[in-house]
Amino acid sequence: MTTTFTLDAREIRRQFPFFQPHSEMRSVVYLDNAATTQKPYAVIEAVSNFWAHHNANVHRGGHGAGAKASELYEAARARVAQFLNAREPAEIVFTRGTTEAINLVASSWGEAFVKAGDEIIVTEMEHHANLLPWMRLAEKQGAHLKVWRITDDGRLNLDDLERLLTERTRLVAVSHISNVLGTVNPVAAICQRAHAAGALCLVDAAQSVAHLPVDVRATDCDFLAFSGHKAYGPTGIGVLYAKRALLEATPPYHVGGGMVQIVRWDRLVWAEPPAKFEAGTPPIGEAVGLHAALDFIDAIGRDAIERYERELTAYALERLQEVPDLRLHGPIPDRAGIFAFSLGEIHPHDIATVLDTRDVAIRSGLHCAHPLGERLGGATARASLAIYNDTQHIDALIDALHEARRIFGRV
Amino acid sequence: MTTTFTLDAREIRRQFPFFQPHSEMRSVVYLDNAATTQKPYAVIEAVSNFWAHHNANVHRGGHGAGAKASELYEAARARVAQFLNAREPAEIVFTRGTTEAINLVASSWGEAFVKAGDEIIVTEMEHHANLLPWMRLAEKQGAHLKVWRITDDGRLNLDDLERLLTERTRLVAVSHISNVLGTVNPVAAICQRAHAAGALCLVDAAQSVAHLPVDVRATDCDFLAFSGHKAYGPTGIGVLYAKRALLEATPPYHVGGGMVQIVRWDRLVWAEPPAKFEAGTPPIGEAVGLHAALDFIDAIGRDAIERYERELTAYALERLQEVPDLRLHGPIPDRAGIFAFSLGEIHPHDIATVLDTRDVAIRSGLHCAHPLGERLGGATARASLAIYNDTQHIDALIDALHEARRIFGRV
Amino acid sequence: MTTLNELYQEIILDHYRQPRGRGELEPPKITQEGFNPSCGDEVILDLRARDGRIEDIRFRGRGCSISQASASMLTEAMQGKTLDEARALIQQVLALVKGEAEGDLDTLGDIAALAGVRHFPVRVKCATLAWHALDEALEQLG
Amino acid sequence: MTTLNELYQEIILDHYRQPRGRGELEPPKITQEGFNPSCGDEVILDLRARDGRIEDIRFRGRGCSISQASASMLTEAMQGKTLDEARALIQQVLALVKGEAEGDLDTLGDIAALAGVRHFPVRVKCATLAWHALDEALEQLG
Ligand SMILES: Cc1ncc(COP(=O)(O)O)c(C=O)c1O
Ligand SMILES: Cc1ncc(COP(=O)(O)O)c(C=O)c1O
Repeated sequence: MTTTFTLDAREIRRQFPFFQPHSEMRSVVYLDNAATTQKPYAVIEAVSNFWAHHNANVHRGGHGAGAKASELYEAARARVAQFLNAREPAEIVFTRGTTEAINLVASSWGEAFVKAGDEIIVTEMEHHANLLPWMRLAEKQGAHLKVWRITDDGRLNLDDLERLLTERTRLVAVSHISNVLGTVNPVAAICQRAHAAGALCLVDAAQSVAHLPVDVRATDCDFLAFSGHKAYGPTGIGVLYAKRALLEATPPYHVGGGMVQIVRWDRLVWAEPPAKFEAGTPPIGEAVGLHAALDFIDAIGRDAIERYERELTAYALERLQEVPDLRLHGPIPDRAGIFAFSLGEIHPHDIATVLDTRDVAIRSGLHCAHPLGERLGGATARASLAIYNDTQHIDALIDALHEARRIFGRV
Repeated sequence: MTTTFTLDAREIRRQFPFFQPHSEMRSVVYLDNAATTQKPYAVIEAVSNFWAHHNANVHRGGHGAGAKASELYEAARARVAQFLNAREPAEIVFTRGTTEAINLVASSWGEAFVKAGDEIIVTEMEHHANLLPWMRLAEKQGAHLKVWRITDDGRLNLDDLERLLTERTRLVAVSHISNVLGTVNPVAAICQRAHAAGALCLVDAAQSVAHLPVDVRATDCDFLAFSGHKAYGPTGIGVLYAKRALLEATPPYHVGGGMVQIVRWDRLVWAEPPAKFEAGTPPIGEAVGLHAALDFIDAIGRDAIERYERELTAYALERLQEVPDLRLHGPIPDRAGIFAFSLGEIHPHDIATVLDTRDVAIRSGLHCAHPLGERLGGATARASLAIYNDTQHIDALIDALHEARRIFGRV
Repeated sequence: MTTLNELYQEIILDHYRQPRGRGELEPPKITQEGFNPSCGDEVILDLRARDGRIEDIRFRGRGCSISQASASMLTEAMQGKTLDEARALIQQVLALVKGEAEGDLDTLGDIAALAGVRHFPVRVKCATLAWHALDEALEQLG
Repeated sequence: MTTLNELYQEIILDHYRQPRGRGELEPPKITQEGFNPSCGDEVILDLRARDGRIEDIRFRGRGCSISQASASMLTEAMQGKTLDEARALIQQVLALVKGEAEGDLDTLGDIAALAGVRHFPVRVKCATLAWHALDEALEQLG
């Protein structure tokens, strides 16, 4: 097979300690990037450097070290705003991750603006993070949760959305890229339909920000969430983007220090967004790490990343189709580098274990998307790509899958 | 003045990059430890090392790297349980910090168990983190917030508590150490009175865990919260301790992946605690860092830390009293190493700035405790100690205070 | 023997392919479900006890080779055991798969093959699923 | 001049000790509060405008030397200014304290002393408190 690749992943791997000769992990073919990505030196060092030289708490002035820490923290916010093409840094709220960001919206915006009889639309392919908050909200408020079903090849059909939208629809919650099927959803078109019906749209970008350009203004989404750790950054930090007016209208989530202007026993005045949503000491070191991660991504270029991962995805699709009895879920060929599959009657857990003994790290199970799992007939094995993977990794995966078939041949 | 000290802080400082000759901060006399502490090498390296060599997501099996990350994450939980003398690791929930931990209790436990007409008692010295969640809960549920006033020397009087407690009291929320007054509250006695009245007790240990032994069983508190970053650990992680039965009875807080067993469109079954309260990817690297921070603390020994900081506090009290027009808030002499004060008519902000130009880092303002600030007559300057401080630091503080008096002499 | 062969011993694959004790019991019975949410493994035990003995025991479910083979071995081993013997065996198996086994493995018969799991921390939950379920079922018996 | 002396210039301390324009106005007036929650600094402006000019302006409040001196200078400088002149001056002062000042400082009079704040990022909020409050008050005037 002759494919030409527009990027040399070996160059990229040099930037990661995980892949270095002295690493305990050097031999691991890491194909579990949808769960979390590895971290480049630049991110690890930015965080260490912050702890060693600039550590202080933010915002509660008094000394130069605190001013420096605040500056770094706000610079990270400005960087995220620029990365997403938000209108201003005040549209960026730091959270622990995608899950907390969506919980914030469902609790604070949802309980204020979703009433009994209103409707919320979620897709059948959502991760629990973009599902459970809406299920709970619907139950609490007496609203209706409507499920936008997927097609048999794992896509969303916009005509189906038209049929679901009514004047009672308040929000459409949809993932940009499915963490199981690899489907890339047409989020701009979805936002446009939602808006036409008078509803808002929340985009779960956990699986997309590190893999293709995400532009909140072009998409015109109302809310967007992602996690640092799936975008080459540390755990403990994520982002909620929301349009300024929505943040102003939404009541606070956590309450405590830093998000309030006046506290009297009989009177509370909240701070302006984004501070209003950031009670307590924020993830400062983590914000610095996320800043470095976004710099890492943009140094390669998101167009270049998208292009290379598309090439590698094409290669992987071709090679996966060589494996007898392999059933791949999700659309073909137009999709992101996330491959959930089953292999004959071999249980995904057994596949993952065989692969693990051959140092190929994939994941098996329901991938925190149980309703989708039911639709697909249960657990699946999942391999997922990042910018440091290459054809060798795919080849190792394919070899290991053949090995699994040999061991379980008679099953 | 001749005081003997039982510990050599220079030895401790060697363990911190912040204090090294090559550090940009080496000349800073860091006395803002109540806001956040500096981080020892051991913590910074544990976190870097995790990112470089063991990074993977937890709990959602499939490969060896994931198993190792899960093991480290759960080992951190077990370490916290041991540190607090909890009965079992399942009583430890990881949060982003104290603020989130208390919000969790107020929202999830509070909305389930506090009804209209019930009462919650908070003290007048609470940080917003242990105040606003209860104010909001009381308003939401139609419950009464009762304020346990402080005495003029900044203490809590147990007889006053007796007068406030009724059979409608559901919870007493109290800080172990005040972040302004330095008062060390008798939390075991408070829990005992609360229990006698049929109420629960939540202890905000943000200012105590790094400074004296904290034992949840001896205290018999029902909930306890603290933050990693005030205990030599990273930001982005904190702890909620709660008695097992309470965690079982309390509904989940954030909802999403990892905290649920079964998700069908018509049926949800939550996971057992602590997983039930840890939706989404947890702060994994941060948990590893917190583990190292607790090891750092216990390597010195919490009794030794308490003793040394008491000695240094005595020295500081004596020297502060030498400064003309200095008015110190809080109890004397029996208190922790947190000193909020005013200096004649010089505004605390101006004090902090003068000190900052002499590289003495303190904080000024209301310290996220506005009601207490009102009681004290407005903003104060605050210096706060940690284990790496010594008499030289106190001396530098005193010299700088004299300088502030010179500059503002005629005010 | 590579660790992989040690995990997937012929005897395990045999129990997986031809499970013993698969099925349901008629009431009276105790039913206990074991569930692993991250991978969807499921084992449902049906159990009838009389005079302090396990009179009959069956399993249903779906899942990986380890969880299903382990359940199969369990039903085979537990037939006719006293409740005390059953409890002791559960403890022995839990120790075995965690690599903490002591004493004589020979008495375990087929079950000894589960020892291969000890090299695979992520699979311990699979191997113990049925045994934990039985443990809970026995608690209902008091 | 050390940076500290530059911050606490005699002229600043003088405005702090003997504030000009302290007080309240009788209605009709516009009142605007400026508040810095972290330190408790507070400035309340009372403003009367007529025919596109600031006819009178006073301040109350409490806070640090910088916030109070800055408010004092503001009231002095704003008396009789047209609304457009006022807006322009606000922008000039905001730039000054952030160290982005351009052009001729001499026209600023006492206010030029606020330039010392540019070395103290944590104090910029203090210096700008009154000016931001006036900016909001002017918005009410349209
Ligand atoms: C007594 C007390 N409680 C709670 C907090 C809040 O902690 P965090 O900001 O880490 O959530 C603090 C620190 O600011 C504190 O001093
Ligand atoms: C599509 C999607 N949404 C949300 C999440 C949750 O992200 P986190 O666990 O970082 O909160 C994930 C990752 O697990 C995901 O893949």
